[in-house]
Parts: sequence; structure tokens; C-alpha cells
Amino acid sequence: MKKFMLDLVVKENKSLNNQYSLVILTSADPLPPMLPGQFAEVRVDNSPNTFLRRPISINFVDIEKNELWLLIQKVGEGTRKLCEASIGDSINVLLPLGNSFSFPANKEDKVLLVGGGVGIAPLLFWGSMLHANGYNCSFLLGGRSAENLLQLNDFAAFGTVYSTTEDGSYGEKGFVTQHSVLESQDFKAIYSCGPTPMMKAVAAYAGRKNIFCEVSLENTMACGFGACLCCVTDTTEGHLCVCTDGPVFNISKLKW
Amino acid sequence: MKKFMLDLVVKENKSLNNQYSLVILTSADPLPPMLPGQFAEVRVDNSPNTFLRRPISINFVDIEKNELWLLIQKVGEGTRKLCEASIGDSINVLLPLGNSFSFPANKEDKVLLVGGGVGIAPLLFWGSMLHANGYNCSFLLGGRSAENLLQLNDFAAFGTVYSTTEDGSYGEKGFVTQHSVLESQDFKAIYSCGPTPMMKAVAAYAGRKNIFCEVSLENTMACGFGACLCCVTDTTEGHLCVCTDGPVFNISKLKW
Amino acid sequence: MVDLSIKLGQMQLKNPVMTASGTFGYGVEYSDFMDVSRIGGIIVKGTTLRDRQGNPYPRMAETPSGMLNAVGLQNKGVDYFIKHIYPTVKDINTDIFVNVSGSTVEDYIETAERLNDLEKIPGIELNISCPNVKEGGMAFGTSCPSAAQVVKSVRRVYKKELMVKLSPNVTDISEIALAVEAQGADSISLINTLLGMAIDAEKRRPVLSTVTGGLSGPAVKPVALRMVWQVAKAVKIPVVGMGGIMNATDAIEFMLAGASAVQIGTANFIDPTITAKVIDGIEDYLVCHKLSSVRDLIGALEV
Amino acid sequence: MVDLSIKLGQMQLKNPVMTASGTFGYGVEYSDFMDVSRIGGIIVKGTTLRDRQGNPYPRMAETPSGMLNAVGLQNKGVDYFIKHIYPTVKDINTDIFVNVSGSTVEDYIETAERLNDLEKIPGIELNISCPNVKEGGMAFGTSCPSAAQVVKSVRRVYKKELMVKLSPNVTDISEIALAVEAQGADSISLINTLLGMAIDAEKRRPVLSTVTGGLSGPAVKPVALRMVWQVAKAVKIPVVGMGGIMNATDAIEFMLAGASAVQIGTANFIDPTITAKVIDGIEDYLVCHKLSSVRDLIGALEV
Ligand SMILES: Cc1cc2nc3c(=O)[nH]c(=O)nc-3n(C[C@H](O)[C@H](O)[C@H](O)COP(=O)(O)OP(=O)(O)OC[C@H]3O[C@@H](n4cnc5c(N)ncnc54)[C@H](O)[C@@H]3O)c2cc1C
Ligand SMILES: Cc1cc2nc3c(=O)[nH]c(=O)nc-3n(C[C@H](O)[C@H](O)[C@H](O)COP(=O)(O)OP(=O)(O)OC[C@H]3O[C@@H](n4cnc5c(N)ncnc54)[C@H](O)[C@@H]3O)c2cc1C
Ligand SMILES: Cc1cc2nc3c(=O)[nH]c(=O)nc-3n(C[C@H](O)[C@H](O)[C@H](O)COP(=O)(O)O)c2cc1C
Ligand SMILES: Cc1cc2nc3c(=O)[nH]c(=O)nc-3n(C[C@H](O)[C@H](O)[C@H](O)COP(=O)(O)O)c2cc1C
Ligand code: FES
Ligand code: FES
Repeated sequence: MKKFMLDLVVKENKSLNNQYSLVILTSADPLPPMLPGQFAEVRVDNSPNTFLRRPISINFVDIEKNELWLLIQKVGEGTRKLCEASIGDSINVLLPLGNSFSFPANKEDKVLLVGGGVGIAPLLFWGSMLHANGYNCSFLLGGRSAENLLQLNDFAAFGTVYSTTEDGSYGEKGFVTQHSVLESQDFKAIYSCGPTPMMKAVAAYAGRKNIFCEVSLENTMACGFGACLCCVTDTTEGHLCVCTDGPVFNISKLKW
Repeated sequence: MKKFMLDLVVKENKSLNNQYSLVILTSADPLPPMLPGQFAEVRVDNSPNTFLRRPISINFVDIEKNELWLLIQKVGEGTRKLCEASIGDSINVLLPLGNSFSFPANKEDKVLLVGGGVGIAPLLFWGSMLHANGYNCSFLLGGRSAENLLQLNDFAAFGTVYSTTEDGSYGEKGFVTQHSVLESQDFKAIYSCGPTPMMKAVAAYAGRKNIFCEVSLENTMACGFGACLCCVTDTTEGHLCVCTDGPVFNISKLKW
Repeated sequence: MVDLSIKLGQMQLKNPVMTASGTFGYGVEYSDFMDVSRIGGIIVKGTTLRDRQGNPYPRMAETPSGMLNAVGLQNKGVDYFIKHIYPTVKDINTDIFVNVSGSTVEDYIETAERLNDLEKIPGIELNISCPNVKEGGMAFGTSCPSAAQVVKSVRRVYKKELMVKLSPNVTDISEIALAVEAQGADSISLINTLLGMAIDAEKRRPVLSTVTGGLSGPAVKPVALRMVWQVAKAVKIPVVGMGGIMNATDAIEFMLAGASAVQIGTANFIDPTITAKVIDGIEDYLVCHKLSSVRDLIGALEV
Repeated sequence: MVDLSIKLGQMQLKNPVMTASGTFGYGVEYSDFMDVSRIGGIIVKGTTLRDRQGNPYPRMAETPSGMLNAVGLQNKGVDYFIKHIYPTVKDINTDIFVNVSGSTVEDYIETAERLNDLEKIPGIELNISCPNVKEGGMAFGTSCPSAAQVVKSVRRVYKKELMVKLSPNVTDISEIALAVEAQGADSISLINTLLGMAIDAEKRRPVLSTVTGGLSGPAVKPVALRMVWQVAKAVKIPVVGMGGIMNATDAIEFMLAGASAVQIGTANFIDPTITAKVIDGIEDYLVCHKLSSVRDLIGALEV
């Protein structure tokens, strides 16, 4: 897919709580085609300690409204600045970057999308596309506590939402891999994005049950489009770049 | 004088024209004592290419209103950011730094303050103090064209204002040192701040006429308070720091 | 119209703006963003005799105004390059150099030899300065005898433009430059990355898998500029300057210091169209300063 | 309560945060802003046998995340220090070190000798690494024999804590560190500034009167951290780390890399109270990580 460098405009910036914001970008021109699982490299201006761009997943694309959603967690200066963006600000992005999730083998397959924390970001877009294509999908979203469960209503539009919190403040108490739905239902494909320990647990579960499973990895990135070779992950095919060969990997390829 | 590091608050920010802004700072506490000729070292936040603080003259202090005025010309990223400050922003400053102008020998002496471009900044405060102390002072302000003549009304409150522009768009045409008032009146003390060539011309004039003359120098500064020895100027006493031994120097000390 | 072309040994480049090895892939990675044939010259990723997996993850750390990398010359080897990559890059309408690395002198010789016959590869850049590999690499570039030895051996077998890339991690870089010039290098490029380190204070661990890595970006620009100035004063062959160039002004500074051309590295990650902007910016500068040729800038610093 | 004290040779400092020579004047310049006696140790401005005017203006250039300086050891000479400055600084309730520079070995010896008897000066920092003077200075610090010679000669006459400050402008810094240790240095501090250069592209002239100058600030931190790590692995005497420390996390990184103490330089210009903040920040870190002594951080990097 052709990649672009674009100056997008902040249309809305919704603070979800003190940790997360949803930044909605738009443009005078139609946004380029993007796929679920892909990400953008975002330049953070006026941020002295943010030398490199920051990779941020495509959270959702609203083609009708010509909107690109970014769901951002404040972890450092770069993400904090992005969460402080004002309506009308111009934000420079490279996009769409990386590969995307692959559709399940059969339309009838029950599909589960498992997200943790801000890792749910790409799953909303993927869920919307699975739903639009007639797949039967459910979401299993986990977080430390209720405030880390995000966009529950948005997800609900595309399938059933299950959730866990470590402190039990919402949904079932525990980790996503302990949720009862994993026992009660028979999923044929699992897609996951979130903290690495969570994805490893999901991958272990899927591996055990022999379920098709893709995970979306993070890595430290300098470029985001395959030029620097800084973002490798070890795979059965050797070192592959998370930014071009991923971020989405089938777990069978990973040395987990 | 005791120096302070303070977080001041932007009370007003008046764009004088596309090159200059007047930034008025205040504080919940009374501002510390400051003298004309002194300056502040201003930290510029959110400015990736502004590693060091920026020296900015004390343009005016309004004790009643607890206001500190900074007159700023946009020449690079740091000054541009300062000119873009929003009301309510916090700006960290070190102040008051440097020495100050010295009073003329006699109350009856006619005094002239000669400024060029943004170099008029410290002269407003000095003019106000001379006026308050009963001195008879005049101002001779120069600039490339009318838009470089600033705060004319403010100056007028403290004495007669003469001016020159290089293109003749306001006042007499030419350089400050060509202004007719220098011939028609007999000044006993001259204070000058502005571009170095202008100050050198003023100093030459004063030297020729044997008039008491102080100039306020610029220099590249790293600290602003005598710790780094980066800001020296060559004087009859050897290398002196502009930030502590100056910025105000009697021309008899300079090797001009 | 101003003349942007410059000479590099026997070659003529259409403009002095090249891309630095390891930061521009094989050029094609950037073709969505810009017309890469505008670039004066592309130095492709460091290439070795045999394929290398490079270093383990993590390989990158952001630092103040710069970054550390510890890629470790990951590449598929020179034969793979010739068979599978060369056919796709050879049609880019600019001069393409291969950056050659090795663990032994024999590696360098053999790799260079195999590149001799590639019609559209007018030269190689001999990397005797990579800080991210255990053997060879930087070691060759940090002493005069070993630098001289590699260059001498490769010069014997390699017929085209031989650019030698120096390491900044030395006491006296002009000494190395002179040694390399004496052995027949056609031009000298510098600087490669400065050896640096990053630590995660919370985890009390190095950030990079290799503990140390190579520092690049604007943080190193003052050091790079100084070294280019020193080397350009010392040698007669053309110098290609790099290290932290982010815009046309930076590039011009390197040329004033004595560089005949420049390479842009890390800046490509932040703005993948930066090379085009730098070329335009140099042109604007020449027009504004009423200079007819970019060659008028080379070493034009008034000291 | 956590224990912040550290040992430096025969000395004990109340905390590991010192100020770097040439950036903290004589301490008194900062007393309006903070209680300077909180600092672990103050290294005063570079002092030479005779008074020096330093280099002409301009002496400073801002660079990405750093600055270049070319002060050139402006100072009034050791006798003036003893007569006029020492009496005012000796009552600061912290350990004060004099940074000693020279153009010849004899200069170093004589300056050190005169400082021997100052009761409230427990040690000197031998600066064999100043890049901003024409003779001596850095030259001593860039070869093992000359570094060894200065240290040996000064060690013979100077009885108290002898800290030797190394230049980063070398191929192999641990080699120099070992040479200096062998001659009886009590501790080693590093890094001094990296030699760099800045150019004004519009004027086509160097920014600094001396063309090149010394680079400091966060830009150099990755290089400094790497060198501290290398030196701490090589020598047995304590290492004092510096280069670009801007906050407590940076300071902790240097200690994890092997430094027993740190010095803060350029950061003082941006925040004249930074040393106090770094001391507090280290204390918070220790509390948060349940460590009872700051000495637990020294070399605690898990590689
Ligand atoms: C493909 C991809 C997609 C991503 N999508 C999103 C998203 O949709 N929303 C979102 O909020 N974040 C996302 N991230 C993570 C995001 O890129 C980082 O949080 C961001 O770069 C941190 O920048 P900062 O300046 O705020 O923090 P920094 O100051 O750079 O770092 C703060 C802390 O975060 C850690 N950190 C920095 N970068 C990463 C990283 N890439 N992975 C893990 N930890 C890191 C640092 O080690 C440090 O401890 C994604 C990352 C990748 C690789
Ligand atoms: C004692 C003193 C008082 C000052 N008072 C004022 C004031 O009241 N109002 C005001 O607008 N400015 C004042 N200045 C000048 C002001 O400090 C500089 O304009 C500012 O530092 C530039 O910062 P910048 O980031 O905008 O530009 P930069 O990007 O740092 O520089 C832009 C251009 O300006 C030049 N420049 C930078 N610093 C200086 C300097 N100190 N002198 C001359 N040229 C410089 C650079 O060489 C460059 O060409 C004063 C300077 C001093 C030393
Ligand atoms: C990610 C990365 C990979 C690099 N790989 C190589 C390489 O393979 N061969 C080489 O000679 N230099 C390599 N370099 C060094 C650059 O070519 C260049 O010398 C250095 O980055 C300084 O320039 P810059 O500051 O513009 O990036 C690499 C640099 C980076 C950042
Ligand atoms: C303005 C300035 C003056 C300096 N003068 C000296 C000096 O006289 N003697 C010395 O050993 N180091 C001197 N240095 C080097 C510092 O002590 C320190 O080694 C260096 O700046 C790196 O630390 P930093 O990045 O924290 O500043 C000076 C540095 C600066 C910025
Ligand atoms: S981030 Fe550069 S190759 Fe992946
Ligand atoms: S600016 Fe540091 S001494 Fe004047």
C-alpha cells in the first residue's frame, strides 16, 4: 500500500480519563486507504525530548466523516503532548505503515479479539471490519482496573464485549486468559494486542488449543517503514522487522 | 542584588506588529526589586532548539500593578515562542541579572537616551526612573522604518521623543547619530542600547564631545550570572563578563 | 540556474546530497514518499560477504537530539544483494554506492571484488568504522596501520570509486585520513557513529542488547563538523561530510567546512522527504548568496 | 533514612552530586539561588599558575541539546585564588576541589604544590583534558605517556586527594585511565568536553573565535556514559562521571555504569538549583527502590 506523509488536522480531542485520550484527525482531502493492524508514525512538535516520531496504531477510520482515530495513552513526553493537542492543530503523520490482520478461514468461525490496556487500539478498527464483513466476533478486553477498559461502547457495536480487570472493578476479576468465555465458547481465530506478557499468555492458550492466532507486536522504532532495521523480532525466519513484516504476526512464526 | 528563579505568569501579550511583542508578566507575590539596565534569563519551554535560556532586558516594571514588561523581537525559535505565549502561561525566569545604568552627575543635566530597534527595551525603564527622579531626559529612537519604532507613546510620558528611520518613513531620515537634535541641544549624559554599529557611532559622538556615555552590550550568554565566563567583552580592565560587569558599560572602559 | 553538480574523484554527482548507509535501506523504502532519483547519490545498507542476522533486540534507543543504534550490519550478504536487490535498485536514476563491511581483510577484498562488475554501481563506501559488530568493523578504522591495510588490499582489486568511511572514535582523525589517502582512496566520508550507551535506570539494565551502540543525529553534529574540517584540511582527495544533518543550513555548514558532498542519515527517519528539501534549500541559498555553483561552497569558510 | 554519602579515595562526600569545573564559578555565584552547602562537592573553575585572559569573544555556541564553549581557562592564577578567592569560598560547608590546568608539567607541579596547604581544599582535579587552550591542556590527556608523566609529577608533590580528569577525545579511554591509575591518581573524573565546531552559514565563518570548542550538555551523555562504563570496568579507583546530566535519572545512570559520584556542568546554567533537585531525586529513587545506601547503585548495572 502506498505510504504518505500528511499534515492532518485535529478535529476532536476527547480525554477518556487522565491516562488516555482519543485524538480524531481529519484532512481536507480524503484520507488514504488504511487497514486494521496498521499504524502511523506521528511527529510530535514542540516536544524537546521527542526526537523521533512515535508509532501509534490506527484505532478506527470513519470513511464517511473522513476521520482517523488515534487512541493514546500518556506514558511519556511524546504521548502527553499528543494528548494535549488542540482542535485545529496540525499533526504530521506517515501512514499507513505495517501489515494488517488477516481474515479468518471461514465466515462461520467464531472470532475473538483480545486486547489489554491501550493495546485495544487496533482491535476496534479490526472488529469493525470483521463485523462489516459478516464475521461473528467477540471482544475480550482486559485492564488493571475499570479505568483501563476503553471504548467499551464502541466495541459493543461490533460484537459481544467480555472483560476482565485485575482488581475486579469491572467484568471478571483476573487476567484475560482466565476469563470464562474461553472455556464456554469455541473460537476458531484469536487476534490479540496488548502488553507482551498478556499476548504471550493468549498465544500459549491458542497454541495449546491449536487455534489460529495473530498478535500485534510493539518494538522500538526509528523509522517505521523498513529503512533502519532497528525494530526486529526473532522469528522462525530470522530477524524480521516489526514495522514492515509486522506489527501483526501469526504466533506460529514467533519464537515465543 | 539578590537574584531569584521565579515562575511568572503571562498577564498580557500584545503583538506590536509581526516582529515584536510586549509580554507582560506578573506573579502572586510581589516581584523582586529590579533596576533599569538589568535583564532576565528566560527559559523557553516546548522549544526543541532552545537549549539555553534567553537573555531579555527588563523593559519596564510597574510596581503598582506588579508587572514586569518584556519587549521581544522575533529573531529565532526562542523569541518566537515567547511572542506566542498565552495568557496564563507560566514562564520561568532568573532575575534581576547584571548591573544597571548610573545616574548623571547633576540633576540639571540634559540627558539623552538613544535606542535602536529592540534595543530600546531597557531605555523605557531607565527613562521612567530618570523622569521620576526629576531628570530632564529626551529620547532618540531609530529604526530601519516606522514599524521598528516601538513604544513611542510610552516613552513620550517621560520626555521628548525624537526619532529617525533609515527609509524616512517616520521622523528624520537617516541614522540616529545624524539627528539634528544632537547639534541643537547640549546633552551632558548619553545612554544607548541597540545594534553594535549604532552604539559605536553614539560612543564615537560622545567621545568626541566628551560626554558621559553608557552603553548596554549584548553577548552570547550561557548562564547570565557570572558562572560560565562565556560572555566576555574586551575592556581596559581585560576580559569582563557582560552578564555581571555589564550589560551596561561606560564607553571609557571599552576598547571601541 | 545554479549548478549543483560536484566532483567526487572520477565521478560527477548531480548534486551533493547523498543518503547515509543504514538509514535509507536500498532507496526503494522511500519511493512512496519522494522521487528518490532526485538524490545526488544513495549509499545502500552495509553489506558483508555472508549474510548476517545482526544483533538481538533491542537495537535502538532515543537520546537527546539523537539516537543510538545497534543494528549490527544485518544484511543478506553480497551475493544476495547482487542477485535479488541490485536488479530492483539499478534503475533508480542516481548513483548508487554499496557500503562494504567485513570482519577480516579477506572479507573486504572478496566483497569488493564481487561488486566490481555491477554496471550501475559506480563505487563502494568502505566501512572501516562500524561500532556495532564484535569483530573487525570499527577496529580497522581506529589505527593507521589497520586502516591502511584494508584500503590497500581493497584498492588492489576494486577498480571504481573507492570511498572510505572513517570512525570518529579516534584521537586524531586526520592521521587516519592521511593513511587512507596514501593507500589510494578516492574520497573519504565521515563520520560514522560515535560509540555511546544508554541505561534504563528503572530496570538497571542497558537499553541496547549490545550494551553500547552508535550515536547519530544532531547531537553529534558539532563533533562531525569539526572532524570534517580537520580532515578536509589534511587531505587532498574529496571529503564527504555527515553527522546530524537535519536541513539545508546544516549541509551548507559541512560544505563550508570542506566537504564536497554530504550524506544524510538519521534525519530521513523523521522526514523521509528531507533529502529533497535539503537539495532545494541549498539551491535557494546559492541563489540568495549570488553563487553560481555549489562548488563555490566547498571549504569556503573564512577562518 | 537513606545514606547518601560516598567514598572517594581517602575522602567521604556527604552525597555523590558535585559540580563540574568551569560551570559553577566558585560556588558563590549560585548562592542566591540555593544553599550551595547542600552539594556533595564543588569543583571550582580551572586554575593555572599564572593569570589567563582566556580566548577572545565569541566563546559560546548553542548546539542541539548542548553547547560549545571556548572559554580557554580564563582565571586570575593560583596565587590570586589563594589570596582573594579562597577566603570567601572556604566557609562553604562542602568539599571544594580546585581544578588545575597547565601548559607544561612544571606549571601543573607548581600550581598543585601551592594548593597543598589550603586547609579547606581537600583535593584537586587535574585537568589534562581542556580542549580550549593552544598548549598543553588536552594534549596531555590524549596519550598514555604524557598523561602518566603529569600525574606522576604532581603525585610526587601533592599529598591530598588527586582526581584526574580525562579527555573523551581519544581512541581508547580505559588505556589512559589505567596509565593515570598506575601513577597514583586517587580517582578519575570524566568526561571533559568533546571537541566540536559550529559554523554560521550566513556569515560563512566559525561561530567561535577559536574555531573549535568543547561540546557539553545532554548531547554528549551517551558518549560519556559509555566511557564511564569502560573506565569503571578497567580501573580499581573510584570514578566520577559527568557529561550531560540534567536530572536525577541521568545521575543514577552514571552511578549504575560505575561512577561513585557525578558532576553536573551545563545543566547549572539552565537551572541553577539543579544540584539540589538531583540530590533529592536520588534520595527518592533509593526510597522507592528500597535501597538503604546510594553506594548500592555504584556499578549495579545488570549487563
Ligand atoms: C506498532 C506500534 C503501535 C502502537 N500503538 C499505540 C497506540 O495506538 N496508542 C498508544 O498510546 N501507544 C501506542 N504504541 C506505543 C507508543 O508508541 C509509545 O507509548 C510511545 O512511543 C511512547 O512515547 P513517549 O514519548 O510518550 O514516551 P517515552 O518518553 O519515549 O517513553 C516513556 C516510557 O515508555 C516506554 N516506551 C517507549 N516507547 C515504547 C514502545 N514502543 N513500547 C513500549 N514501551 C515504550 C519507555 O521505555 C519509557 O519507559 C504503539 C507502539 C508501536 C510500536
Ligand atoms: C543582555 C541582553 C539583553 C537582551 N534584551 C533583549 C530584549 O529585551 N528583547 C529582545 O527581543 N532581545 C533581547 N536580547 C537578544 C535576545 O537574547 C536574542 O534575540 C535571543 O537570545 C535570540 O534567541 P532565539 O532563540 O529567538 O534566536 P536564535 O535561534 O538563538 O538566533 C537567531 C539569530 O539571532 C542571533 N542571535 C542569537 N542570540 C543573539 C544575541 N544574544 N545577540 C545578537 N544576536 C543573537 C543568532 O546568531 C541568529 O542569527 C538581549 C540580549 C542580551 C545579551
Ligand atoms: C540505524 C542506523 C544504521 C546504520 N548502519 C550503517 C551501516 O550499515 N554502515 C555504515 O557505514 N554506517 C551506518 N550507519 C551510520 C550512518 O551511515 C551515519 O554515518 C551516521 O548515522 C551519522 O549520520 P547522521 O547523524 O546523519 O545519521 C547507520 C546509522 C544508523 C542510525
Ligand atoms: C563553560 C564551560 C567551562 C568549562 N571549564 C572547564 C574548566 O575550566 N576545567 C575543566 O576541567 N572542565 C571545564 N569544563 C568542562 C566541564 O567541567 C564538564 O567536564 C563538561 O562540561 C561535561 O559536563 P556537562 O555536560 O554536565 O556540562 C567547562 C565546561 C563548560 C560548559
Ligand atoms: S523501525 Fe526502522 S525498520 Fe522498523
Ligand atoms: S553568561 Fe555566563 S558568565 Fe556571563
